[in-house]
Amino acid sequence: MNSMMSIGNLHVRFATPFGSLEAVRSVDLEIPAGASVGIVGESGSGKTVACRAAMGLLSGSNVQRDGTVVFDGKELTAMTREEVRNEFGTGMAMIFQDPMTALNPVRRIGTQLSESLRLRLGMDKKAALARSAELLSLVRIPDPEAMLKKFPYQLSGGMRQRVMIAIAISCNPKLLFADEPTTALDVTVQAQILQLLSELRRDLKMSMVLITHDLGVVANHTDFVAVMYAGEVVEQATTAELFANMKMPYTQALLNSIPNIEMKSGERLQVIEGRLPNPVDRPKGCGFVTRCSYAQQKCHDEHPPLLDAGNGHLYRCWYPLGHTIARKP
Amino acid sequence: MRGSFWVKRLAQLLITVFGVTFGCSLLVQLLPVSPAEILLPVGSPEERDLLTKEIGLDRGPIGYYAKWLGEFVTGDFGDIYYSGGTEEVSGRLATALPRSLLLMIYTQIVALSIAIPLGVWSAYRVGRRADKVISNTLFTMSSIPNFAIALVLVLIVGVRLQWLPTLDYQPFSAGPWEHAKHMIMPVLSLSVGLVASYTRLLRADMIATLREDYITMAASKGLSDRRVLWRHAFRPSSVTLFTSAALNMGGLIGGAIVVETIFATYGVGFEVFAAISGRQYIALQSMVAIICIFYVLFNLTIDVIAGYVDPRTRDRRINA
Amino acid sequence: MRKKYTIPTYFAFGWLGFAVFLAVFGSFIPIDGYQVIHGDFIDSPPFTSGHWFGVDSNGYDIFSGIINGARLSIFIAVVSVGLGGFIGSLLGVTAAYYRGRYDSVVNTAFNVVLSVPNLVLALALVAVLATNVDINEAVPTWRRLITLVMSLTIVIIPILGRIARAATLAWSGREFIVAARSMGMRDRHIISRHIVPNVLPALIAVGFLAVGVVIIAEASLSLLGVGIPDGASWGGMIARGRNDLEYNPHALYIPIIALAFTVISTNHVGDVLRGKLDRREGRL
Amino acid sequence: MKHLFRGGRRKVAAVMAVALVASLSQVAPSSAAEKPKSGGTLNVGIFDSFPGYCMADNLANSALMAGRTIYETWVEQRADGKIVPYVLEKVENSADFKQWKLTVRDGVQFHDGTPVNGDALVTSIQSGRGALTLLGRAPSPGTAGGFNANIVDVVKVATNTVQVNLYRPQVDFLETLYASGRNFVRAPSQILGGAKCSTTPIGTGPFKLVSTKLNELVVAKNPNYWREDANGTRLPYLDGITFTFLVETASRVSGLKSKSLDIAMFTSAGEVKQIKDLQKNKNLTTILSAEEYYPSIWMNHRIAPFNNKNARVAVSFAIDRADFVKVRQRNFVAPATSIVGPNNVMYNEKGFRQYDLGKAKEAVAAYKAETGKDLEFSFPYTAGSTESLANATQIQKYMTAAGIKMNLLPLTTAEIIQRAFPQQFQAMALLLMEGTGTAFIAPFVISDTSGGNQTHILRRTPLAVLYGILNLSAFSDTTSEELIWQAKATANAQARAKVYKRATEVLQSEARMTTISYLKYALAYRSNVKGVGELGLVNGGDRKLMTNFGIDYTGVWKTGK
Repeated sequence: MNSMMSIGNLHVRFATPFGSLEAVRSVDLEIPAGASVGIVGESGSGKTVACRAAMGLLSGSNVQRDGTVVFDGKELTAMTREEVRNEFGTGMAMIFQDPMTALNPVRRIGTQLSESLRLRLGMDKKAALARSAELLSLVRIPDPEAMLKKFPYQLSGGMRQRVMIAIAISCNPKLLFADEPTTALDVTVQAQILQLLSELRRDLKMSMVLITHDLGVVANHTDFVAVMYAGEVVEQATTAELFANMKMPYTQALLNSIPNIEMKSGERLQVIEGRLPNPVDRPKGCGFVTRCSYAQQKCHDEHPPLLDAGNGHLYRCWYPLGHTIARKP
Repeated sequence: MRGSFWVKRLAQLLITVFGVTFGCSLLVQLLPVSPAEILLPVGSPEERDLLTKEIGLDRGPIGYYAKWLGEFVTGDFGDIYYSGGTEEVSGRLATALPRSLLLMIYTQIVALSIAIPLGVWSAYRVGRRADKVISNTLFTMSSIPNFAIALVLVLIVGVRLQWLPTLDYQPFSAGPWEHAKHMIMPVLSLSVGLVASYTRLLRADMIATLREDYITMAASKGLSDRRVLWRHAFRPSSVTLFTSAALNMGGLIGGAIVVETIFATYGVGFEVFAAISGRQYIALQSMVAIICIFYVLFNLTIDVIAGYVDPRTRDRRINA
Repeated sequence: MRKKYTIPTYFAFGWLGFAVFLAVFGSFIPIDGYQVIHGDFIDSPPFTSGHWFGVDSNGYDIFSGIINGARLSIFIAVVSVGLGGFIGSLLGVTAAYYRGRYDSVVNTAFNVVLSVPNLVLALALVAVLATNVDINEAVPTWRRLITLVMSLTIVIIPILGRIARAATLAWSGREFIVAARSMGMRDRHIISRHIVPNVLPALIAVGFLAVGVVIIAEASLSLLGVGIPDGASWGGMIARGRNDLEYNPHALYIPIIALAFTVISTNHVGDVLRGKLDRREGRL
Repeated sequence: MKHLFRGGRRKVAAVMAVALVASLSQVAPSSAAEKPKSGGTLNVGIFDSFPGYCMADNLANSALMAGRTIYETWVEQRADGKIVPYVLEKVENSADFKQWKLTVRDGVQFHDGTPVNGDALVTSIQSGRGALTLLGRAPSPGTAGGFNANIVDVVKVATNTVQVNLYRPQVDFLETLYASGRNFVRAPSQILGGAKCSTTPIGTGPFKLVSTKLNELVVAKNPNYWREDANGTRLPYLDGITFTFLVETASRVSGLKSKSLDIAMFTSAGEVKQIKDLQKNKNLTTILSAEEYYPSIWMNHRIAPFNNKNARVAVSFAIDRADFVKVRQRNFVAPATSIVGPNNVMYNEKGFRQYDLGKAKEAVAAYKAETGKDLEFSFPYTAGSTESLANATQIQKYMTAAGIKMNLLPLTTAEIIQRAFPQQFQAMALLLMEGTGTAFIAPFVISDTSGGNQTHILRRTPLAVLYGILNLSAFSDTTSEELIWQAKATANAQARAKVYKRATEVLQSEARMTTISYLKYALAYRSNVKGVGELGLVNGGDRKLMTNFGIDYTGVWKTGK
């Protein structure tokens, strides 16, 4: 299986008035061609930042990115902004969490959709609009011609997300990042969107990275899973292996916290008791230690390395699930 | 729905005009000395009584205002009182208003066309050296009063370099270049302060916009930074800027007194100042009313433009 | 989590502190009053011994003017922006919160004041308010000062009021406000606990910007003869120095530098404070 | 030549000689060889605005210069100070100087084509004394009413001849008719024009009105002007002039330097620095007026504290005039040695209190002893004017040194003027007195300019206040007043001067007012402006080159396009 994207030792640091903040620490990730990889973690675990950093979408004077990202045989981290930009749309594309904020409120759907067609694929205006309508019907939007003339605020959340998917796939990308594509949507719509994404991935032969906090979503729609916590990958395996042989207490905690159906869209999940560690002033031991019911003294003192449990199953824990030492009640 | 919004907005603006003019007419009533005494310092009591009747001051605040308003809407803006006769305010405004309007429009165009690129650029480079240099330069500029800038311009461009005339106004009919030559320096001195405030407004809104997902989204489509900035980020960030520009209109029409004096571009600002210092309160009332009407008209225009620039505001209005 | 301040921030705080110190204790500094005419030093350039910043063409010592001018300039700016900001945001926040007829009255009032140019408004107010019946009794400086501050306050009220109103409108539609209302919380509580903290950052940013604007407006007013005539203010000094540009440029640029430092410092401090107050900016 | 005017104190006897030398040296600058060229327009920057052109609208200084391109005066003043007929053909007077027969020059017409004749002269004089009874609102004579109050009546005796009857004999009646260049030959059509009197000036001058505003006067050549030059060319040479009110000194200076202005006028009151700078500029010619302008400190006798002589004496002694001139005027003008300057016929140093701090303190003590109060007064100055504030502060410094409390009163110019003539201030500084004669001195020191005429036409009208309104110190001093009337009746010039000087001495010893320094005016023009001061008066003799109302534009021309 050849690699679509390979991320090596990725670090992302933000300079803030409070000091340097390391949002992503030494992340290694392999995205095989044609596969669907899930990245799971709480809000603030660094999954979105890691993906945006991998794509090269983070900019600003306060961002520092280290490590290597190889996409489709090309080393993105060694390329100029211009060269990376040429990979966007046709190579990589992204779907954002909140379709409310990710569509430009002042531009018509047609303009936003046809823009990349015209600029990236060199279509003329008419052809681009015709193709836009096709794309809209591809994502199952009824009456696509009328939709082209609308503004985002005139659409429902599900419709917006479909529009965004249409934009993302418009230039036939090889790799699609879907950053919590369903979090902001109603539960009923969530399933439809995920179904649509899976079908599109199959039909268009894309690789996909599905970022989510919902292990349930991962189980149904991905081939590989990486669990992130406090900027690090803490567990990584094929989806089947992970659910069969869970190693991390954190992953288990995630699994136990199923999103509440009554929860309002956009609201942050506080799925596990306690808080993420302060990213500026990290504890020297395991980041999960204050919230882990299995924590030992060693967890406080030493940072666990990434260990291999076989079958490509990696985890970062001194006392993984199934370990035999005595646990606290 | 939309229609009712405009009706409501128009009514609101009309009320503004009434409020301002009524306030002015109250001011005339509140004066410690009778206006007739001020307007006719060497007149006899009979003459003053006659004048009081003529102006309508004997009718009480409401009656006076009604009379003034009735005359105002028929184009009679009242008189400026001399010791020997009167002069119609409308005549004064006929020369002063075009000057002020042109001065204001040019100033806005210059200020916006400098501030927009600067604001967009410094938001794009936020926190970097370019941004810091731009911000601090602008703050320094904004702390120099426009009359000081005017005098420095006069000294350098007019006296030392002899590039431009330092005085007088020429209408457009005297030739475009002739007109422009006399407008460049007044317009520049009025623009500098505005550039600073506009850039700052735009920069702040742009920074907020650039944090939005749809900007990252646009970038992820492989668009160039330039295109992302101008096509995607600028428009949604510009509503505050244009609203603020509209708010400045009145100030530029009537408040450019000192710059008008330095360059002898005597416009409405000077007329208003002359009316105040010459105690021509009737004339003042009409002049302020005119400024207010233009202010209201420009604000209405900006409302229309804002609706076009940011369709969300249309929606918001309907909900409001 | 203590915030680390940068050198410019220290400079800005330092300068403002210095200016405020001058404003409060300037009159106790043992130097000649700003109104003393130094006949033998007319037109002296800066760094003349005894006159660090030089002397203008009327014989006024510029150093003394800067020290004493701080008082009036800072006082006028702080009071009119503070008072105008307070009244304006009070009106703006409550208008946007309660809506209805009260809101349209407040909004119309804002529009009425905004449509009259600041200078014209201040000129007219001073013309009416700062006159005395007995002509030989000078209108006391405090009354002129109050009139001036009042005029500038009236100018500031709608500017900050509109911002407060717009921000409140945006926030009062948010779920947590609606939720708080639906839980039967008192209006006063909702305003003070939920709305004000969110509206404040924008207000502070504009308020600090307004400080510079007010100082300059005061300069224009004293140029037109309605400032504090016998008082020293930086604006007044700039206005007085205007005819000296060709002969004694220092009479113009030294007060401008003092003013520029203050404006840059207030803006910088405004940014820092906004950053501290606006927790949302802490997020990435 | 300008140094001639700069000197300090001069002996009385030298005054006439100085004036004579001055007048000779002013004639014929070097450009006399060039032949005047017609055409071209000038831009002139001035420092006064145009309040209007009716009788009560007093055009001040530089605005007067502009107004005098439209208006001429019945008589003109020669460089030596003598008043000679101008629009008048000839003047005859009775032996007792109470009847004056004025004959109008034939063939002169107003800009609107109406002829200048006896009727026009009657209307002009009557309007100036407030004697016109008109339908509706009669044009007020304004302060001119006070100047002309000695006139009893005016009758036309022939088409072009008018007889003026005076109440008191007045040798210098022509000076009154001249009123320091302010008594214009106004067309009856303007005077009787009702609502347009203030805004439509119609005169006989070399230029006529194109447009006017508060800040601007545009005039164009009057093609029917009555004068021509020595070669028979129709005057004036210029096609038009634009006068612009530029209140900022810097605007006028930079306007000249940037060639936006051809001519600009300045005053030594606050613009010395700029005048000195312009004098050094090689591209400009700067001419100065004589120091014939005498700003006074008026002390109101009607109210405390200056109803007490000690108070007035204290103030007069307390002012360090030499220091004031050094600090405030860079020694550009002379410190005062009398209430009027050395060029004036009334000049007399006797009784004038020079700076003496000891005596000032004594007078303050005497005031305190008499009234039981500390000496304290308010003093208005123009708010927003640095110069005005600095002047007032400087005076305040001298007062404080003498133990007098002087409160500064910041007011707008309009307020000051409005309150000055009803004599509401305790004390104030105002430039009123000027010239070499007494027409522009006497009305300000006399309590009744009608000379006690109980049957005067204004006596029963509200305008009767005009008799005394000009006397800002609001005093009634029968001794000096009678001396002045007596001098006005004295035919012999030397004897007359003696009486005048005695009047001055009385005024000074009573400390009715005091003077700090004299004043002069400057005018700078660019090298393309020619003919300044070259054209003489119509019957020979020259004008003063430069006055408070600038220069005469009839003979001015412009080189180049």
